[in-house]
Amino acid sequence: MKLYTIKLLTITCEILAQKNIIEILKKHEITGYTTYEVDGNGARGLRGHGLKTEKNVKVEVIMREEKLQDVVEEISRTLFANFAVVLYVSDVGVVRTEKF
Amino acid sequence: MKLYTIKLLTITCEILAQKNIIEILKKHEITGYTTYEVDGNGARGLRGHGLKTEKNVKVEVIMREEKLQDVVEEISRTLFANFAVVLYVSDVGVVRTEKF
Amino acid sequence: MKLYTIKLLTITCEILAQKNIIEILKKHEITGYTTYEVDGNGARGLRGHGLKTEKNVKVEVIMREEKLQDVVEEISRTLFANFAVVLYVSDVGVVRTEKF
Amino acid sequence: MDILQLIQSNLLTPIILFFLFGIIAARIKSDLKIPEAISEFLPIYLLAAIGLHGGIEMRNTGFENMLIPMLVAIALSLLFTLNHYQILRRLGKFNIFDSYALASTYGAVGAVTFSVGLSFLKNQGVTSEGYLAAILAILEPVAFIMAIFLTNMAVSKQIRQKKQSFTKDDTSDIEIGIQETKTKLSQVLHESVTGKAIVILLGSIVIGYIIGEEGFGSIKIVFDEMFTGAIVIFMIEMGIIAGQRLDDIKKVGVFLTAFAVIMPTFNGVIGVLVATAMGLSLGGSVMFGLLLASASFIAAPAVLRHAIPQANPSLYITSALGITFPYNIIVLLPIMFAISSIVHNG
Amino acid sequence: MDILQLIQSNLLTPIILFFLFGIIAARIKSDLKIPEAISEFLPIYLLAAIGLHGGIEMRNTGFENMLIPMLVAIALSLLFTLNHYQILRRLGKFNIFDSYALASTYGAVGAVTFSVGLSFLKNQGVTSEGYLAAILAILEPVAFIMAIFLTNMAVSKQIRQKKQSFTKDDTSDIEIGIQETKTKLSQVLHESVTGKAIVILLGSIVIGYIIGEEGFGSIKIVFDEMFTGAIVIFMIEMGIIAGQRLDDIKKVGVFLTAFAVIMPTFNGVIGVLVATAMGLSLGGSVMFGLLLASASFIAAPAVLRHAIPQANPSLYITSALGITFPYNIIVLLPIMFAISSIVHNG
Amino acid sequence: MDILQLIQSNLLTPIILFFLFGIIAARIKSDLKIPEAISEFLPIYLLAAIGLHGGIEMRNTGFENMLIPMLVAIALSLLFTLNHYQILRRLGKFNIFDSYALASTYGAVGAVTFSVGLSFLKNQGVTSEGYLAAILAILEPVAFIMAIFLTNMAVSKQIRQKKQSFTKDDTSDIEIGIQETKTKLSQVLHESVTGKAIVILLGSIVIGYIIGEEGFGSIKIVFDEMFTGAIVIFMIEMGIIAGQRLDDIKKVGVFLTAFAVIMPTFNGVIGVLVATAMGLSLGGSVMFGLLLASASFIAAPAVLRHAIPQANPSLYITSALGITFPYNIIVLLPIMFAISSIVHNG
Ligand SMILES: Nc1ncnc2c1ncn2[C@@H]1O[C@H](COP(=O)(O)O)[C@@H](O)[C@H]1O
Ligand SMILES: Nc1ncnc2c1ncn2[C@@H]1O[C@H](COP(=O)(O)O)[C@@H](O)[C@H]1O
Ligand SMILES: Nc1ncnc2c1ncn2[C@@H]1O[C@H](COP(=O)(O)O)[C@@H](O)[C@H]1O
Ligand code: NA
Ligand code: NA
Ligand code: NA
Repeated sequence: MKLYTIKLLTITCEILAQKNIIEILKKHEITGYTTYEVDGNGARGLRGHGLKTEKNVKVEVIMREEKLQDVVEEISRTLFANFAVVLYVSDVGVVRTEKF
Repeated sequence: MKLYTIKLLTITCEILAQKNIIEILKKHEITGYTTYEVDGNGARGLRGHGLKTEKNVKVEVIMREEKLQDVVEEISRTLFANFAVVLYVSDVGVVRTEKF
Repeated sequence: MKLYTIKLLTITCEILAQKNIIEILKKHEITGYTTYEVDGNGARGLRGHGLKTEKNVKVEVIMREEKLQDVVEEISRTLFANFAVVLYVSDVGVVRTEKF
Repeated sequence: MDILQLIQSNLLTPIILFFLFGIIAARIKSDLKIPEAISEFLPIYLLAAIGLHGGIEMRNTGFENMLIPMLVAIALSLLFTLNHYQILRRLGKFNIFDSYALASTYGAVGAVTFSVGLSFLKNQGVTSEGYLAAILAILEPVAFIMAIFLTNMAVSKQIRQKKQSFTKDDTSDIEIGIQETKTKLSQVLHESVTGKAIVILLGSIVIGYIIGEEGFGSIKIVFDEMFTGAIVIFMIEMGIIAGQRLDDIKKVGVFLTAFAVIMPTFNGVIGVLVATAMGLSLGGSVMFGLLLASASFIAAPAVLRHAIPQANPSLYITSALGITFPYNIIVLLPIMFAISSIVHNG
Repeated sequence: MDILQLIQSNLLTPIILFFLFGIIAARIKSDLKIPEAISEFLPIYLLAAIGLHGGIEMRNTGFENMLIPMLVAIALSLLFTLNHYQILRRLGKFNIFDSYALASTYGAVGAVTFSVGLSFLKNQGVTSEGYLAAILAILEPVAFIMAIFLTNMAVSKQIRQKKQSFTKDDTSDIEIGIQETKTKLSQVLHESVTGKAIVILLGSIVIGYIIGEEGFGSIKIVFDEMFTGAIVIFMIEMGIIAGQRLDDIKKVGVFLTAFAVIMPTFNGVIGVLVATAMGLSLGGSVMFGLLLASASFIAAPAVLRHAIPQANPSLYITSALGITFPYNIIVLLPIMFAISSIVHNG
Repeated sequence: MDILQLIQSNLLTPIILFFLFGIIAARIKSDLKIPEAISEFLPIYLLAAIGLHGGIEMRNTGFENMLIPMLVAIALSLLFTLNHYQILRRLGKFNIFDSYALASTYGAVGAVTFSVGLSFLKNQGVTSEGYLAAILAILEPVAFIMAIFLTNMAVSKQIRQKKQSFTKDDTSDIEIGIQETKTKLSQVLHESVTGKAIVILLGSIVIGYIIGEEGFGSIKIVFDEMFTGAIVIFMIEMGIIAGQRLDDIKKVGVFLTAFAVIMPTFNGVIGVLVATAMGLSLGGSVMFGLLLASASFIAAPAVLRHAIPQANPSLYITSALGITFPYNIIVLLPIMFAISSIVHNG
């Protein structure tokens, strides 16, 4: 069972920025992603306590390298200034590349 | 503190397939894993809304390369057709290889 | 958009050890991390059922390689014996290294 | 007895109105939702309340007369499931897996529908036999078990036919296949019977029977007086989920949409008449009809996804939750009540 | 009419005491917290209860007399929002984004504050006009929409000015920028109006109106009698969150702290007087004043974070939740009650 | 006074029956479970209700007579903890860490057990002294603090002995070790005292005392009338957790199993007699005995896991929750009630 290398983009951000992220993905015709709520600490302080709007969310996207650059660039440009966001990219192996 | 390279298998699937995944792991004598509920979007549409049975779950397994092939093969063969599943493999470094 | 390689340390442990982990991070002047509750199975048996104190938590820390050794060493030394802990390290690419 | 008026008076209850409200909230894409922990807890609470109430009633009235209605309910449920299968497979041209899955979804019962029925009767000032809660518990797995058994039979047969045509030495493989199928059946059986709905329902019936009216006193406020309010909250979430599914109804097709309305009507009316013939009360006959009319949408996916993984879950969830459930509680329930009133007073 | 005595009698209610308790629990760094699912559910429940109650009252008393108070409330809310903006921008030297965000946070209304107000009146044995719940729902988005509209106007103006100074061929880019801004406005509008608070509140008002006192009977225990107990539980969590924010008050600065106390007092007292002049009852005038005095801290971040992302959320959340909310329910509410009592009996 | 009959009448209450039901549900591997948010919220609610009730009672009856029972309770708790340690270390051959952890688990108190006791008395139509809720709060940390202090003493001694035998220049290391131990003690102290159970309990007592019977009126339905129903729901989850632990009892061993039954009986009976001697009422003596008999299973892991991380948590959780808790509420509670009845009427 051969594994094909592909990119995994992981974005941790404040929950209210989730919508913006999903929209950016949609704009780049990416419809596969996984999300879950997390707590965290960072430059914008402790998150995950108090109001629901102060939670964080993680968005994980398995995607081809081609689109990665543009997506990362757009997230950086539109969200880094005003929202609590951290993103990172890693290499993963998948069975069915046609899915992504 | 030396780190030893080992494989991390991550499976994102509909929550009702979790049982099947765990059984496959057990069959291959793998008893260590971590699970958590997630939401998601993919070929089978938006998941995580509505009934509990429509949630997704992520299963993460740190394991030796030897078993990886068989586990991935069995999951692909038995679950890919009927269930919403996405899986990927990555390299991680651990301290205690004897645990896995 | 250039990506810089950096380390991602992931710790899965019993929820009552989270405090100890965060303290170790703080001691090494690391204030950025992400946490979320997970279930799991391992040498110390099934976790995540029953009392809240029997849940697991995952702590993820993006950090520079320099500090990694010391943090991993301290966690191993102080927690491996008495707590249910699994940790692993992976390589990820980030846009803003100055954040970590 | 004016059915339209009854439908209207049924429509204007908090339960139905909050259900419709939930649908609207979903349609206008509001972010309103009942937190998962609450909407997971409410069915457990509702079933506990139903069970306790049923158990107490059974203690008051005895359950001597329960045996026949229960056997009849089981027989009808099996019969209807087979009937559904034939209709879906022959007329609907569904594949064998979808046919069995849908057949049993409609042969099984819906606990939420049952709750709404009890509230409806309460509102009309009518009582029903307590043992119907026990029949609810026992009917839950019946249709599933038969459907799964028949699916497995069909699959085994296919495998055996292949075996005869090939007569290669992969016999052992096939044996294992059949073996696996059998293991699965017993597993599914265990899962169905230990499913939370049945367990909490049967447990509460037994506890209700033991404690009786007197022991119930200290928990009556939680398990009786708050019942309708709790359903109302649950109905908001049910409405939201149903509303989100409305788009999928197109995918379900005209045939299944018609099936999801006509079949419950047929099953329900027969249920009311048979129950009346067996001597059940006006309210009991309505609830008996409702048991047979209702489709399962909480238990169904949990059981069928493992038992018949080849079936498309969005077919049975969408039709049961998106079409049959609203139809049953808004339209069919008052119709059955009218019929039961006529045959009981006639 | 002794205000201090009233403040004291208001302080010693379970609602205020549990709120203070929550603050203390947070300050001593206790791990006490109300699980998220519960604290997410409680506002939905409270709004449903308020809405049902309001709808039933409106059915009883008619809503002919509602139009004028509602228009006056909208006008005051808009006026106050503009006034806040001027004060914050001119005197407070806040940037344009923070000024609009804060202005609308204080121009909008707080549903939790409203709940506490209703309980306060109940405790004093005073009633209020049912249609105030409807005004609550309608006021929710008004201030936001105006602030967002004005912010967008300001941003467009800036962009257009840049365009004139450059007159490069990046015109299309700017057009797209303005286009985007407009889309965003309609999006934010949709989001505000379909926000869960408004949806559940309006839905419950309509349902309350339809079912009336009679239909309410079966759910009265859950949606009426449990109301104060539910607020008490919610107040623990509100206290904890407010307590966690106390440290941030320093960051908020002296100006905003003063603003967060003086502005609501001003708005609230005017509200009471205007309402009295329009003929509202003693209790109704208090609630009208409270609507105008209250600041939004649940809806505000959800709306403003998308609409004015440049604004610093910790400014508007901290001041609304950490300063204005406690001040309103502990100090201002009894003051407004005293004023309303005087002007109604004088 | 027939103990067996009392046990039986205690067994057939909803609380005990739903607890047994939960055990059965876990044993047959049902997927039934109360959502986490609910089962986290219920203890907070129960403690708030207990505290409010206790505070109101204290206001009615004064707490002059509270001092002696409280001091006696503390003294007995410390004495019992030391006694447990000797038994576990000497007879049970447990290591020093497990011995102290277990000793304090059984020296501490169980809030859930206390809740069940209050419901049991209510059922028997018997009242108890309100200040017992305050003793519950104060006893919570006492046994832990002593056990942690003694464990640290023991560890320091070991380190010092090593130091004397080596007399190398790693003295500073050892100093740091002792320093660390001391910091830890004050940390654990803070954690215990700000633990959610104590905080909500003490807070509610104070609030109950302030608001009195009159202020309680508006929240009585939630914090009093729903109390038993809420315990019933919580008992389902407690039963499930206890049931899941039954397998672990084998690992716990015969000695600890016997300890988990005999020790509470001994402590509890002494408690009843001492309380009677101090002049507490029939019901108050039962509750006093129950305080001493009960073992902590919610607070214990949270505190001990940090304070004595070397101890094996499955020992103290399993014995306290899987053995002692069921034994206490099913068997010992009625026994103590019978004894208290005899000594109070004799
Ligand atoms: N070094 C880090 N490692 C892992 N997660 C981080 C790190 N820094 C920040 N985060 C996550 O990203 C969120 C936003 O970060 P920030 O914008 O720095 O406040 C935080 O709340 C954390 O959940
Ligand atoms: N490209 C992707 N990146 C991350 N997660 C994905 C991706 N595609 C699918 N998933 C996850 O896998 C689940 C099942 O995928 P699917 O079978 O495509 O519906 C989805 O609900 C997502 O949670
Ligand atoms: N092989 C593994 N892969 C992924 N997670 C694991 C693995 N082994 C253990 N874990 C996680 O680490 C926790 C503690 O492990 P243990 O100390 O082995 O009980 C478990 O409850 C799991 O959540
Ligand atoms: Na049916
Ligand atoms: Na306002
Ligand atoms: Na004790």
